Amino acid sequence: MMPAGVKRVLPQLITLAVLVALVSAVFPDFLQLHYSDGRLIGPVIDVLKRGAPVALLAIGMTLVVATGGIDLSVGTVMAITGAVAAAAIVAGHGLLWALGLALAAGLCAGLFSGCLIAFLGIQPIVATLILMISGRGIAQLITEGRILTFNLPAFSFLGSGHLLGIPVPVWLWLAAATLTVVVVRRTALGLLIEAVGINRRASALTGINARVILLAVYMISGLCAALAGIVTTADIRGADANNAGLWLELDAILATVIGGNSLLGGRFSIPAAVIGALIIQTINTGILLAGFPTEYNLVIKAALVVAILVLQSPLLAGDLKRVAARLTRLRHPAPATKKERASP
Amino acid sequence: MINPRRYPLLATIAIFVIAYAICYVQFPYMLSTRVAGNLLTDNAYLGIVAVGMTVVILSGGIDLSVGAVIAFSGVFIAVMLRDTGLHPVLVFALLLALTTAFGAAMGALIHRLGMPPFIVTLAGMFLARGVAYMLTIDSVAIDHPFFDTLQSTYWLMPGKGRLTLIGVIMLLAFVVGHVVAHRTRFGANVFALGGGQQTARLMGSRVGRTTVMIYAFSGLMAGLGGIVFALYTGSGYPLATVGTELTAIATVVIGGTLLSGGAGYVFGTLFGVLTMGLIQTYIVFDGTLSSWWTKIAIGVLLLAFIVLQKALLRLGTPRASALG
Amino acid sequence: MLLAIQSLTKTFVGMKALDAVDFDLARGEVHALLGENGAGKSTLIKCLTGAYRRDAGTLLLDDAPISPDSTAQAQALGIGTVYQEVNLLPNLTVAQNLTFGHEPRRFGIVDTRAQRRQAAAMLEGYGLAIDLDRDLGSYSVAVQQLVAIARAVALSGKVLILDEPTASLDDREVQMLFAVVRRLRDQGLGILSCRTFWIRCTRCATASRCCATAAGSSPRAVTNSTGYV
Amino acid sequence: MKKSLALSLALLGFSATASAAQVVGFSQIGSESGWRAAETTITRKQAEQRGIDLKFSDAQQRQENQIAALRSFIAQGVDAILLAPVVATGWDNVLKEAKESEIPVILLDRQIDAPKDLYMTAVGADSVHEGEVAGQWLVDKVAGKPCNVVELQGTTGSSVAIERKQGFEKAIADHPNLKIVRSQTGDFTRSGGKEVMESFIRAENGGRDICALFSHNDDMAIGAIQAMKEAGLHPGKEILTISIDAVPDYFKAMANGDANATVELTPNMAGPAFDALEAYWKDGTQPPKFIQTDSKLYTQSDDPEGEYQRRKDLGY
Repeated sequence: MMPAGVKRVLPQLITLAVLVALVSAVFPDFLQLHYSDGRLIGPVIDVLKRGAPVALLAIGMTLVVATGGIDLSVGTVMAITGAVAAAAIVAGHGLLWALGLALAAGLCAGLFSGCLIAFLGIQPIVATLILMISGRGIAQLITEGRILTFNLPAFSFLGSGHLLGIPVPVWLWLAAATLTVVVVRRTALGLLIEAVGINRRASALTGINARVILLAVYMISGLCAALAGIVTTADIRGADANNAGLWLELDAILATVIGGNSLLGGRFSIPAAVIGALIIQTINTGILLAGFPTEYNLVIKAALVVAILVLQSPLLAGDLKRVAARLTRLRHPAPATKKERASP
Repeated sequence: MINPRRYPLLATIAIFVIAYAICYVQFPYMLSTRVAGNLLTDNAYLGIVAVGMTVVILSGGIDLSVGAVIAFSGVFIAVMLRDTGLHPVLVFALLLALTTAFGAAMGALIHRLGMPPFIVTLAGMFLARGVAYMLTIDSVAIDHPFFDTLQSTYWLMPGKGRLTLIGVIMLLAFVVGHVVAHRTRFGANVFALGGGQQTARLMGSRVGRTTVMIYAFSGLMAGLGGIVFALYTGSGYPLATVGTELTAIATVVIGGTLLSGGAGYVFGTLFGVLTMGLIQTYIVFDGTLSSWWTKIAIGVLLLAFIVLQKALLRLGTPRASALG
Repeated sequence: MLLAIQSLTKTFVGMKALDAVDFDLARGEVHALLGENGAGKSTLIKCLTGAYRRDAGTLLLDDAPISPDSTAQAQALGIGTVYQEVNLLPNLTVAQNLTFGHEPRRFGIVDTRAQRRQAAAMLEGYGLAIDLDRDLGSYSVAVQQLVAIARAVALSGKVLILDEPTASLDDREVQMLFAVVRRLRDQGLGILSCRTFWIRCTRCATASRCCATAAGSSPRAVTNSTGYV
Repeated sequence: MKKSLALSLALLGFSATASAAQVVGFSQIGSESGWRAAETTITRKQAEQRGIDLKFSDAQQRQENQIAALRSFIAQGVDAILLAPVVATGWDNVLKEAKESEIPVILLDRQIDAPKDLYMTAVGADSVHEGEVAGQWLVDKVAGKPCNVVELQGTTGSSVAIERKQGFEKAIADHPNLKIVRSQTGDFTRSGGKEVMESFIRAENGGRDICALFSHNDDMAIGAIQAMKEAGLHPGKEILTISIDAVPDYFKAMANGDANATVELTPNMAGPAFDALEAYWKDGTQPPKFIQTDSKLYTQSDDPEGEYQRRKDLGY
C-alpha cells in the first residue's frame, strides 16, 4: 500500500516516466548526469531549472483554479515584477529593496484582480484578461520598452546560481511548493479554498468569507508570478518587459490540468501541478534536444498534450474499466443468471 | 414595458452609443460613413468568429482555437491556390468542411472524455497553428482573379464610405447566428446546456450531440472568419491573428453574454465587436499614445465598459423584481 | 397492465439501492409510491425515465419491453416526469421551457407565435397568469413547479410520474394539482405519485414493497395518508 | 449661393491645410524589442525636429491592427503614412485605398510583396544581405578550417528570420568546411536564446563541438553568451559569436571580448523617409523605390566601447 500523497500523483509520475523514455529514445544522453565545478550538469537538471517559472506559476494557478477561477495575468505579472526589480537595482537600491518591491508588485497585481473578482463580481477570465493586456503596458512603461540590464551578482544568483550543486531556481520552486502545501494543508485554508470552488453561495452561507479567500488566492498567485518574474529576470540579468512570461499563463494552466486539477474548482493537488509543469518542460527541452526543424515544435507539443490529456481523462478510465470488465466476463463466462443478461 | 431579459443587450447598445457620441465630440469626423464602413470592414473577421464564440459561451463553454484556425485558414487557402489549380470556391468549401470537422472533433473530445473545453481547445489552438507552420512558415500572397474580384467588391455609401463584401458577410453571419441561437431547437439546446447540463439532460436534451454541434459551428465560423481574413489581407500567414480568441471572448462579454453560459444575445456581440473597433479607432485618431500607453488604455477602457455595464444592470434590476 | 417493472436492480458504488423490485401501474389509476428518504423512490423513477442505467430487470410498457436510455427516449415513449427539485431551466422563458424539445417549427425555424400559443394552452387550467416571455427563474419556486407539472402532463401520453410534486406548493396550488391529476386519471393515464412518509417502515428496504398498500387510492386519500400511514 | 458656399468651404479647407503642420501617420508593428523601441523613439525625434505632426499607432504585432490603423489614417486625411509592415504580404488593398486618396506611403525597415506603384519608397536594410554579411565574416574568419555552426533563429515564420537565414546559408554555401549542425528558434528574445543555447551545449558534447554561433539578433546572442559562460565556455574565443542588429548591450559584450561581430541595422529609418517626403512636398521629386540603409559590419576592432557609449541613450 502506498501513501495517499504518492497515489494522487501517480498518473503524473507515470506520464513523466513515459515521456522521459520517449525523449531518451530520440536523445539517448537525456538521463546522463555528471558532476563538475561543484554542480550537477545534465539535461535533467536543465528541465528542473527551465521548468522553474511554469512550476512557480502552477502553484498559484492551482489555488486559483481550485476556487473555480483562472488567472490569465500571471505572464504579464512576471514582466511587471521583473521590470520593477530591474528598475530598483538600476536606481541603486540594493537586493532586498529589489526583491521586496517586486514581491509587493506581484501582491498588488493579485489584489487588483482579486478585487475585481470578489467585489465587483467580474468573471475571473475577464478580470485577469484586463490585467494581462494592460499589465504589459505598465511593465513597458517602467522599462520604456528597452531591456533593462543590471549588474548585481547577488540578484543574478537567484536565476543562474547554484546551491549544493543544484541550480537556485530549482530550490526556489521546491521551497515555494513545499511552503504552500504546508500552509494550505496544515491550516483550514485548503479546505476553505475547495469549499469556495465547490459552491460559492453555499460556502458563504456556512460562514466562510468567500471574498477574503478569493483575494487570498489571487494574491498568492501574484506572489508566485513575482517569484517567477524574479527568476526569469535574474537569469538573463535584464528585464525584458516585452517578452518575459509571454503566453506562459497558458503553460501554467496546462500544467495545472495535466496535474489532474479540475478547472471547475474543488479538490486540488499542488505537487501534481508542479509535476505537470515538469512534464511540459520535458516536452519543450526534448524538442530542443531532438533537433527537429522549428516548424514542427507546435505540432509535436500539441500531439503530446492531447495524448496525455486523453490518457488521463477520468471518463476514458471509466470506459476502459468497463471494457476490461466485459473482456474478463467474455473470457470467464460466469454462470449467467437472467438478471445479468438483462443488464445493458 | 421592457422584458428584463433584454437589459444586458440594451446596456451594451447604450454604452456603444454614448462612447460613439464622446468620440464624435472630440473628432467630428468619426461620424462619417467612411469611419462607419471601416468599423465593419476592419472587424469583419473578428465579428464572424465572435458569432461562433457567442454560441459556445452561451452553452457555458469556451473556444480558444479560433485565432489559430483563422491563421490556418489563410495559409491553407494561400497554399492551395498556389500549388493546385482548384477554384477558390472549391477551396473555400474544402476549408469550411475541414474547420467544421476540426470543431466537431474538439466537441466530441470535450463530451466523450469529460475534459474542460478550455484545455481541449487550447490543445486545438497549438495543433491548428502547428499545422499552419507545417504548410508554410513564410507568408504567402494570394493571387487569383476571382479572389481579387471578391476583395474589391464594395458598395459606395454616400460620403465616400465603403460597405465591403466582407463587412456584409459579417452582418449576415450575425443574422444567421441570431436565428441559430434564438430561433432553432439547436439554439434552445445551447441555452439549456448553459443553464445546466444535468437539467438539460433531464428535460430531454441530447447533450452529446449538442456539444459536438456547438464546437462544429464555432469551427465553421472560424473557417469563415479565416476566409474573410484572407480576403481582408490577401495573404496567408501562419503568425496571423495571435490572441484573437481573447479579443473575441472580450467582445462577447462586452456584448452582455454571461461567461458562465445560458444568457445573452448574439446581437449584443455585434455591439461588443463595434465597441472594440471603436476603442482601436479612437486610439488611432488620437495618435499620441506610445506603445505601452496603448496597451494600458485598451485595458482601462475594457474595464470601464464592463464596470459601466454592471452598474447599468444593477440600476435596472430592482425595478425588474418589482415587476415580477 | 400499462406499466410493469420486474426484478429491477440498481447498485451504486458498494450500495444496493434497488433489489429485485417488482411494481405495476394500471390505466386510469393513481398509484402512490411511499417510502422514507433514501428508500429508493427517486432511484426507481430515474431508472424508469432513463436517467439511470439499471443493472438488471425488465420494464414493460403496454406489455412490450422498453429500455429507455435517456429522458428524451422516455418522453418519446409517453412517460413524463416531474422531479422533486424543479428540473426546468431558469434561464429560458416560460414558453421555451414548456415547449422544449417540441418547439413548433416552420422551415426549421421556431415559430415563436405558435410556441406562445402552445405554451398558453399547456398552462390552461392551472390558474397561472404569467408572462410567457419572462425567464422562468424570475418566478417563485411554486410557479416553476406548476410549470414543470404542466410540461410533464402535456408530454406524457401514457404515464405521468410525480416525484414529491407538492413539496413546494401551498394549499390552493395543491388542490389545483389534484384537479389536474383527477382529470388525467379519467382520461386513462397511469399516474405514479411519490411521497415521503414519516413512520419508519420495517419492510422498507426498498420503497416498492411497502407501497402496494396504497395502490388504487384516490389522490385525496394519498394526501391524507401522508401523516400517519 | 451654392457656389459661394462651396467656395468658402474650399477656402476653409485650403487655409486649414496651409496653416497646420504636415500630419504624418506612423503605423508601428509594436514594441517587441529594444531595437523597435529605439526606432519609435528616433522617428518621434525626427518628426519633432522637422515640425511634423506625427500620429503614432502601435499594432501590437498584428497585421489586422496595422491595416485598420492605415484605413483610419486615410479616413482622417493625413498627408503621408509611414508603415513598418509586420509581414510582407497582404497590403495591396489598403495601399490601393491610400493611393486613391493620394496619400504617399513609405515603408520602413522591410519591403513588401506588392506592386511598386502602390507605395512611394521603402527605407530599410536588405535582410538577406545582412545574413550574407554575417556569413561572409565567418567564412573569412575561419579561413578554411572546419567549423560547426549553431544557429539561433528568430520567431518562426517572421520574414526577418527567414531572410537572415537565407542570406547566411547563401554565404556559407560554397564553403563545405562550414556546417550548420543545429538550428532552433529563440523567438528573438534573450531568455529564448539562453534556453536554446543551453540545449545546444548539452547536445553538442558540452559545447566542445561548437565552433561558432550565428544568431538572428543581438538579444538572443546576449542570452546565448550568458549560457556559454555559465557552462564554462569562452564565447568570443572558443566559440565565435556573430549576430545582427548592433544594439548597445552587444557592443558591451564585444568590448568585454565575449562577442566577435555584429551587422548593424540602423533604427533611424525615419530620417531618410522624412527627407524623401520633404523633397516630394517641395517640388514633387520622386525618390527611388528602395532606399537601402547600410548593413555595416562591426568587429572588435571597431571601438565597441565607444559605440556602446554613442548608442546607449538612443532608446534601445
